[in-house]
Amino acid sequence: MKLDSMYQEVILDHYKNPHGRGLREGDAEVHHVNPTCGDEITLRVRYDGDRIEDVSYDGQGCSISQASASVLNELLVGKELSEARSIQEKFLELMQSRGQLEPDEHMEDLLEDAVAFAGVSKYPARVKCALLSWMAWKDATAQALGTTEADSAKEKTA
Amino acid sequence: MKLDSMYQEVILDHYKNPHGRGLREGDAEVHHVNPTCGDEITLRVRYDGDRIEDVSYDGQGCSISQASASVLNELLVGKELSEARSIQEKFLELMQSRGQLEPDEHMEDLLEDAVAFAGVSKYPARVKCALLSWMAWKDATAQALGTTEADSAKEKTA
Amino acid sequence: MTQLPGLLDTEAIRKDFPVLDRRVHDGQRLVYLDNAATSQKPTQVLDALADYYEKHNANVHRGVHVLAEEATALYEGARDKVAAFVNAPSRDEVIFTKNASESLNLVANMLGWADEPYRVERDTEIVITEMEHHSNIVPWQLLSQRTGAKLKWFGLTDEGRLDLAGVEELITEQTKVVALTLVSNIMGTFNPVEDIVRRAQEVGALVVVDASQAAPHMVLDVQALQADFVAFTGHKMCGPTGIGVLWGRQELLNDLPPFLGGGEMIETVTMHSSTYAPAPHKFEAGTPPVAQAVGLGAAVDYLSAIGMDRIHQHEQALTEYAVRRLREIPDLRIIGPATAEDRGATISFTLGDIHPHDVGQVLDEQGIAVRVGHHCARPVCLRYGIPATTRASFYLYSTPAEVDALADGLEHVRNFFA
Amino acid sequence: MTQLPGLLDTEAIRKDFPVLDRRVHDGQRLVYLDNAATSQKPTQVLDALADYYEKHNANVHRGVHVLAEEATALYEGARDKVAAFVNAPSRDEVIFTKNASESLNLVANMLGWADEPYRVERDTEIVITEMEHHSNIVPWQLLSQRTGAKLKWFGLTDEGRLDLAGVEELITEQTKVVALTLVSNIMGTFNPVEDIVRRAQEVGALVVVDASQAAPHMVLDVQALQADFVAFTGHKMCGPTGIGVLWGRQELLNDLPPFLGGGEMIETVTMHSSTYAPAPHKFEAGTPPVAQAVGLGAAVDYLSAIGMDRIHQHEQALTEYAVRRLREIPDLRIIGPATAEDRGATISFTLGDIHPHDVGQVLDEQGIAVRVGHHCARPVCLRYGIPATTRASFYLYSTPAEVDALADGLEHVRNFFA
Ligand SMILES: Cc1ncc(COP(=O)(O)O)c(C=O)c1O
Ligand SMILES: Cc1ncc(COP(=O)(O)O)c(C=O)c1O
Repeated sequence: MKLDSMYQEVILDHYKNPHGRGLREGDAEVHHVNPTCGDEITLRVRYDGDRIEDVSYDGQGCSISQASASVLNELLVGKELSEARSIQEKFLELMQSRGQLEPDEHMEDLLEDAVAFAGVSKYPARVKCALLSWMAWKDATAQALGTTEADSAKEKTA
Repeated sequence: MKLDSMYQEVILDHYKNPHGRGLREGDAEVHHVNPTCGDEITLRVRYDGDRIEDVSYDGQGCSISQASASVLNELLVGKELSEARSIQEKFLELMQSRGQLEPDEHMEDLLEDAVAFAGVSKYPARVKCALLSWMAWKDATAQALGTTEADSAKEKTA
Repeated sequence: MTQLPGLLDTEAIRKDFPVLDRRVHDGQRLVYLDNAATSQKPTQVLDALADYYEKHNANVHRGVHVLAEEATALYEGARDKVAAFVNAPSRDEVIFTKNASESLNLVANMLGWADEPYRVERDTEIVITEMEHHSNIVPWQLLSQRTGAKLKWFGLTDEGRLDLAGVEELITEQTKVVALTLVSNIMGTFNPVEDIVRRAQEVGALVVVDASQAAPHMVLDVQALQADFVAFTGHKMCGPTGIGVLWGRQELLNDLPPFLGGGEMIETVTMHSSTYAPAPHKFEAGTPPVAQAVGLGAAVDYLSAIGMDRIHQHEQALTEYAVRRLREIPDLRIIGPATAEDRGATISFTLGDIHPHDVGQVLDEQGIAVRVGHHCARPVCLRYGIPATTRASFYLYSTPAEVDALADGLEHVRNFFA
Repeated sequence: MTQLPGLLDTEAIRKDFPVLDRRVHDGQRLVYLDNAATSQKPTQVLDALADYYEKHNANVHRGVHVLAEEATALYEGARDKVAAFVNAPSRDEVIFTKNASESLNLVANMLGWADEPYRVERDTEIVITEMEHHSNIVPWQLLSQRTGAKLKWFGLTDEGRLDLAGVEELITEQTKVVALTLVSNIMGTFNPVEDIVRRAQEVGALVVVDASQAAPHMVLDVQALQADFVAFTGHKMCGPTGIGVLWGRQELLNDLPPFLGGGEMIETVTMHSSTYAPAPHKFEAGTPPVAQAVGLGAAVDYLSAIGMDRIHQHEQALTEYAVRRLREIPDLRIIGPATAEDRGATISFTLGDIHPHDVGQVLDEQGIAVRVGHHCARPVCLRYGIPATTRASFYLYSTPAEVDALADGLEHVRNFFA
């Protein structure tokens, strides 16, 4: 079944047993909405200098958006900002590939569980679900670190 | 040529040599516009009791609207209001007949030169031209005699 | 095959709708249950569009040439058809817009710019309901923000019906306008508008009825409704996209100011000022959606030939069957009336804690097209404490077999996420 | 047959337009010279419409099923095509409306409800021109009546061109917005907008360009124009009725308030308040004209495949020839530029004292479709002291033989009323 390419075992696992869910203390908080389906996320980041101390979140949404937030938490917490940025950009690239991109070894190393989302990129309506938490993280990071990426990040999600 | 049924000799004559054109003293004045083509008419009526003393008019428009005003002047001046009303109603009926109505003797007696407009009724876009002065007369009469037909008359023209 | 009394001859009807032959996802037969979002179009409507463009296309009004006369006759003929379809006292009360949303915004704007006694302004009130489509909420929010008027609303009962208990307190002497839907687009609820109309008339408030989900499915009689304005949209009733309708009472249309300005809606223009044409033209600025009106006329002919009462009957039978089948499914919760009574063929539900987005996705894989999300009625989701719903909605070409496909599909969804 | 350099292969092109085979009045071949009112539609566009309805029709956005995804991709794909067609920096700057009139009203309303520095209000000024289409006059009259802003305008020279002499006095520090047409729909005049844009930029006024008569006929580059908003309409450029475009600069679209409220244009809605989606969706309330956008996309493809510069060349050659032939006719007076220079293929004229309505009628009898009247530009008629004009307007499928038919037809008109 074609659907299995989207609902990978890994994704369903993250959906059922999310990592790091719940709101904890943070340097900045954002609330993002996907008006297409009503998915919502509230996300906080805490930085120690350039190191990501925590990404905590709460929200409601479909398996894809929930699993994606869980993967994000697993992947980014503990990373340096620059590396997190590379991961986020690579994930964005994968999601916008419309199923045309075959993850190579380098990508798999970088994205770990997140490569499981490759199949989602074939479903345009679901790409935004997968990106919701990532865009929220980008926005929250911009706010926490006082840069001005906030606007551009917000637009892309909506 | 089919067009000759609209541009009857009688109509072209009235167009070239209009009767009673020009504004003279009156009891009421109205200004009507046909937004479809921009034809305009200013028309005044003067009553002596129920007798139409004068219908004077000025305006600009196509042969049909101009000839129609001329015919109206010729037909209605000197008539009693009730008779003028019958004429107006009969003319309206003829113009709304979409070319389906074959003027009979009675109609010819009543409408005189105005029966020449029978051919115009086949051209929906021109019916309003032919009716412009008649609707203006109806409106002006209502004003002069203080009745309240004004609104309904105005709407029909537009 | 399941036989239910009151069903239409869907085998014949389905032949009129080319898209229903579509196969999706490697050969799955399309089961189109997203009719509350938009309906499919019969060949009769598509032919009317093609015929218009291939033989008669011209700009309407103000033309003396053959095509212009034909196009005008077709466009105005469509107005006659729509007027007859809703039993309007006069054809001049039928305004063509681009969709129901524009129709509703048109009313809101007219009332904001109107003179007394219609003017909505500070210290006046607007009343809507909690089950409105966003298109009947946001225009009134904008109006209230821009005028200072107060926005109030009817709440909902746990059963998915309007809570009319406080009608006297909600609709008061301050109320200028009451806007509500005849049929909920998310729950399918039929609303009893008579009580509300009566109370509105008592206090002299205007009543705006959103009939977007009614016009496609049942007899709509604007005179019987006794409302002041009725809005609906072409694409949900077998017509093209890009066409909506606003019916309004003639005196109101005469008295109220225009909304959009431009060609076609004027009587005479100078640089200093303009006067406006009488309704309906006063409210139709610019080149109208000519082909789309013609298409809507053909849709109205199509529906009328079948009979709106028979369509309603068909949907009633189908709804009854669907409600029965759906209630057999474990963990399925219907949002809105839980029986087939006083409701239309639009059924929203949740399925355990499987997110509707996931439900819709797995159904889609089986060729079953439903809608998931807020259905432009987010306050209803908030009211019932749910993130979203899955919505199946039926129409004159829907069959019991499609209900079965849905029920089976939902079992598959449950297994998939078990 | 007359051969002119620069003409397109009209024999091939005409095969794409079914209506051009129409016979009218007992066998007269249709000579369609009413293109400024609306253009005819090629098979390619009609096929795109049919294909959309027969295979992909669904409501756009917010859907997970196949048809919804396909319809959304087609609709948003049309936006990409239009964005490329006008060289928009971003696809998100392209808003679909129902026609150019709505586009222009949208801008006028946004500016009326805007915050500083855009807000049009008492003591601010709006500048238009005397050669605007009513759709670019009445919205500004309404705005000025409703806000107290002052409406001013550029006058016209005897040659049918904008009188730019007083530009410094007309456009001042009080000016919030300057709205003008790129090409006159009644006289065909091309307007030099650069000077006006420069002056507007000096004083910080926004510039709204009505490109309704430009987009169909020449390369339209919104970046080169340097305007803030550009409006045009689908039905004049081989597209369906019921679709218009507003292009606007992204920052402005972000900052300005919405116009129509409803589904699709929101981010999140509660009964108490709502937030709005980013542009373009913020300005597209309700179900958009989906099929019509798809049709416009196909029209843009069609025009682009031929080439806008070649279409422009074709029309230039034809205009030159038409102006020459018309000037041979006694008593014929061209209203507007009397040569083919800096003008489009739209030619208005009077013929002695024969009323245009009569001219048009007698031409129609010969199968020649022209428009007569004010052409929604009554101030131009007032300016030149004429009751109305007869207007012949050409397009990519027009031929020198049709120019000849017009010239011969006009001779016949003269004889008829002699
Ligand atoms: C210059 C100009 N502006 C605006 C319009 C209005 O376009 P629409 O009628 O499609 O709204 C037209 C055509 O009617 C036009 O020629
Ligand atoms: C009840 C209701 N009102 C209004 C609308 C808006 O209609 P449209 O999107 O065609 O403007 C819809 C459908 O979307 C609806 O279901």
